[in-house]
Amino acid sequence: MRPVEIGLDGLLCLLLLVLAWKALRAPHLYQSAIYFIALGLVMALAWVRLAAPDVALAEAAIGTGLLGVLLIDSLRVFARDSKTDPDAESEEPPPGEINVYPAGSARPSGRTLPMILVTASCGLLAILLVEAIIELPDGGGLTAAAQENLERSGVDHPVTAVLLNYRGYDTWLEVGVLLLAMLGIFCAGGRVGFAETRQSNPPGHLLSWLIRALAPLMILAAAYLLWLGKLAPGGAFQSGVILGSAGILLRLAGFQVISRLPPLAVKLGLLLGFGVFLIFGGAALLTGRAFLEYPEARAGELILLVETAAAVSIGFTIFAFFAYLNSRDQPEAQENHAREEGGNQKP
Amino acid sequence: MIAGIETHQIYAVTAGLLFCMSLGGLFLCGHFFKKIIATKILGTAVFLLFISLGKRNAMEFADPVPQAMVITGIVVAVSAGAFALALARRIWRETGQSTFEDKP
Amino acid sequence: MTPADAATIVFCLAGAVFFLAGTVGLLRFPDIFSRLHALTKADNLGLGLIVIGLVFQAESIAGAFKLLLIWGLALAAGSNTCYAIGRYALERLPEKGPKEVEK
Amino acid sequence: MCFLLPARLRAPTGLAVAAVTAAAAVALAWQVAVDGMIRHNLGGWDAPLGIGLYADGLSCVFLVLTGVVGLLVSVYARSFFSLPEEQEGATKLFWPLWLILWGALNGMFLSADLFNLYVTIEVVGLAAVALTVLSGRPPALVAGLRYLLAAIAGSMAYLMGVALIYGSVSALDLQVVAQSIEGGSSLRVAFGLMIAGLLVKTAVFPLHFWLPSAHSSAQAPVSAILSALVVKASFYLILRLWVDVFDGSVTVAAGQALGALGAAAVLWGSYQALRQRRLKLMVAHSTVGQIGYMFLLFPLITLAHQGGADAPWLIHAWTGGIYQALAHGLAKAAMFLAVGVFVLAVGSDDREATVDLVGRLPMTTFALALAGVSLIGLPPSGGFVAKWMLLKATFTSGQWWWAPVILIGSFLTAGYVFMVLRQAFAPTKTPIQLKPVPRAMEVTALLLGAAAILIGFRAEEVLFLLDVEAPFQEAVEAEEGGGL
Amino acid sequence: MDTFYVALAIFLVLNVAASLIRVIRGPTAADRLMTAQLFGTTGVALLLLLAEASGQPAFRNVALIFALLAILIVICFVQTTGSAAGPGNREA
Repeated sequence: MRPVEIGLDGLLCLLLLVLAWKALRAPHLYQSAIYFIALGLVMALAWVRLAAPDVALAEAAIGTGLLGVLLIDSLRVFARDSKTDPDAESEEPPPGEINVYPAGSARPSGRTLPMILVTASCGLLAILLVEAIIELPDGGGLTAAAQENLERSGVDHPVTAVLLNYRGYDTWLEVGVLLLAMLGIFCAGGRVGFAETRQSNPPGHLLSWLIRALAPLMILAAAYLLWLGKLAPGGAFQSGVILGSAGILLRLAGFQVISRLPPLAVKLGLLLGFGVFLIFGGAALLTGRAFLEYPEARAGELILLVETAAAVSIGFTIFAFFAYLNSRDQPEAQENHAREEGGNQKP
Repeated sequence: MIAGIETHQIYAVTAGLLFCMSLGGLFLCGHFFKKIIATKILGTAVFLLFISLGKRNAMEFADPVPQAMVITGIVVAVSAGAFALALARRIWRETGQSTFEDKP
Repeated sequence: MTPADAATIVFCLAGAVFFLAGTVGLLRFPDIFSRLHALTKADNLGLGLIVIGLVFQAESIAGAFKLLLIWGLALAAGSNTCYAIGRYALERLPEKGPKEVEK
Repeated sequence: MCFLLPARLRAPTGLAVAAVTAAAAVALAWQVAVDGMIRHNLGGWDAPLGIGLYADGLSCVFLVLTGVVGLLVSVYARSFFSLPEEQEGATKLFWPLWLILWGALNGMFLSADLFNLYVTIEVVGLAAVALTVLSGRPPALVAGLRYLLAAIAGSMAYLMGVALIYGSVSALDLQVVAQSIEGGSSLRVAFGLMIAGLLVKTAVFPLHFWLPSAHSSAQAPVSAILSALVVKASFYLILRLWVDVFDGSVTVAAGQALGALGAAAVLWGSYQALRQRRLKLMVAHSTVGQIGYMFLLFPLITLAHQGGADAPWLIHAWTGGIYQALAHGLAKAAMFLAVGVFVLAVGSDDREATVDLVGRLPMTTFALALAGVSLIGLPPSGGFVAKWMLLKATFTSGQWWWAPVILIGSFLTAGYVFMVLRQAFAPTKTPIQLKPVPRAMEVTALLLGAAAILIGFRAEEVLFLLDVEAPFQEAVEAEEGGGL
Repeated sequence: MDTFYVALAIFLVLNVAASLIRVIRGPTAADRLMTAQLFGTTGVALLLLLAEASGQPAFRNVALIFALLAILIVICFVQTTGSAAGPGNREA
């Protein structure tokens, strides 16, 4: 390998480590979030360097489309609810950096011992782990096996073949995990169903024009990636995330999409991917094949169908994550908090 | 000597370091938000190792099996992260508590 | 080296220069508005030049179109960011007008 | 076959699905007992590319345990969640979450693929946390977040180990991996990471920090599920990895280390349980202690392995540990359910408040007593069989140093169980007003308690099922040849 | 030609690393967001360069997604600061 490439890889890895370190040690949550988003970007570059385009696509979509937005949205909650007045001349500390338990810097004094212990054991683990990694043999992997069976899988792109055919069971469970997380978020929020957004300032002209132009473009891109998944990097998950991001965009722009939908439609949207998998799996069992086994001749079409359902469902769920968290809080909870907080939150 | 290093080796070692760093961060960071970020980095480290091991095939694309597993893993990690954020936000709203230590 | 390659190199290098200028500006300029100014340069021109450079290497019309589309999207997002940041800075830091110098 | 991941359903449907699931588990176990090990390749792809499901004796024992406990807890939960007191929060999500959890547990017991196991333990973890925070009360929320972060860290450590294994043998199927493992430091680290991650999820001392708060702040049926089933799932996985995958590479030292953790857990958990004033916290700490017993199995089977595959104590240790898992699962579910009835009736969780209940809630008190007997390990309960076998194995293998731990743990357990019972029997001059409790809740608690005792009598059937594809065939045959 | 792309990529990564200093120094949230914006743009450029260097046009889609979705974070930020901006803008 050429030295210049080693230089690039080394630099990227160094940047990864530095960003991770800063994200964990930054004095303010807001900085942490920005470092983390930057980390996602560098990770996408790393995936490109490692020739893993599918993962790069997923990372790019999820990192910017969902995770970054969720984190920043959460920051708003953490920052707003602390009693520091955001309107006060806010250079020090700036808005968005209020609150904030300065984790990592000022620590209660009694915790030095555990800190040393943790640091030491992590160091030890690092040595063991790196040694183990270096010792791993070269070569190996299942590339050849995946390629060999590609003809029988109904698609031309090996990653899609693994996701939807060879290891379709995992993907089915993965769609299930999304559904489960949605249920969990319902539990955490204490209510089932979606409220209106608490959208505050209507976007400016430029922005709203842009949103109108971008949302269809995103849906187009989602469809493109979905179709692409059959022969090249792309596929249900990436497409679903972009679809979800389009929803998030509309929501941010103040369109009340999900809270106006009838609950049944919401449930159907959440269940669609999971259900279609189940139906196919069951049908395969009934026709004497193994669970989730596709008939070889029609595998391509069936996979596309399942993928579409999965993408729609993934997009819907991801959108629902955000919509639920972004919706208006119950007023009584806030009052409660305000009352309690008078005594002890002020730093 | 330097020319003998392969891309995947660099990233694999980085993954190991990243893993340990975020594990330490998970224990040492106080604020829920940072703990959640630490779990995300933890996941990233694991995925990085998977893919860099998949790159040993020295082909045009990395091994598809780890790629597929990592995509599944990313979905699972994101779901768990969103759930954790939702919990942390609810706790903060209800009690004003943002770390495990302080008892309001 | 083909002429296309030469053009690529020239444009990409020019783009890199703008990125450098943007970074230096971001680091060295004293107040938020001039930093914003530097940033927009890097954003629009740096990426634009690199995209133009790469268009010479595109294998098809569609590929070139995609590159330009990426640039267009980045432009749209970038201009909005700068607009938002500017508005935010004006609203939030009113007594520190565009001219005022921090520190 | 049971692919039992049911959808969003309300109580009656949920109950019906629960019954079907339990029946399917029993049917599968029967089939395995008659026909031997079953393997099913999902999607029609064989290992190493595809994912396999397979059922042997070990997985069936756990499947049936989950089925029995799950069905009874479902009946209990149906009454519990129709109570007006328990309507707050998102309780109507109990059924979908619980059924998903159950399905994931089954999926985990059947899965034969390392990565698929990761996905299932993640589903189990997320569903368990969601159930914990179901009530939406702040203590439960905090406990839930702690649990969730611990669970994520644990499963990530596990996944890191999987990555290392994939890196060295390019396979994920348990059997394929087991055949191609050769040892070496990367495998040792992988093994260590996987076991450590799972230990967090099993809440073995000193990684139990999340368990007491989570298990005690959840609602009664949820606590029962968490304590009886969810921690067993990761125990099962450790066992599976230990005997099936890393069979050749485990060392005596590793076994002793796990045993030491288990011993510490027995002492610490039982001692803490003795000190708690709140009933649910007591039962939760008792879980920490009882889990410790299960881990005593590891040093015993490991040494046995070194000393030859037909060591006579091997089968005792093996069945003893698994019996402990079964007996604890049943007894602890009974205990949490019974305590749930107490709390509901008295309206308080304080140990001192639950006085004079024996005459008025006789069934529940009896259930608690039965569960306690099994936890202590008095004959003829299931707990007795487990502890007796473990004791026998410690002496025959010469590792006598575990024996005092087992005995002291039993004494401590007896201490807290009797303390509760004494209160329940204690007469008071001014009897407190009890709230009415649905009959079904009392009956299910009693049935579980009775089951914990009864498996003490039905040891042969369980052992027979366990023998299917058991890892220690030679020892089993030697034992059968020699007579019990 | 590949070497040229990789070298240029190194240069841009160095740029990104240098601009990190601005995130550390701040001082306002807007400064940090500005840096994030520069990160994003440089990232897109880097992705395009690396896609060219590896000869895999498929990677261009990654850049496309980045460019497409970057706007979300911006809008979210505007909302974040907006919701605290003053009584006039408070949630209705």
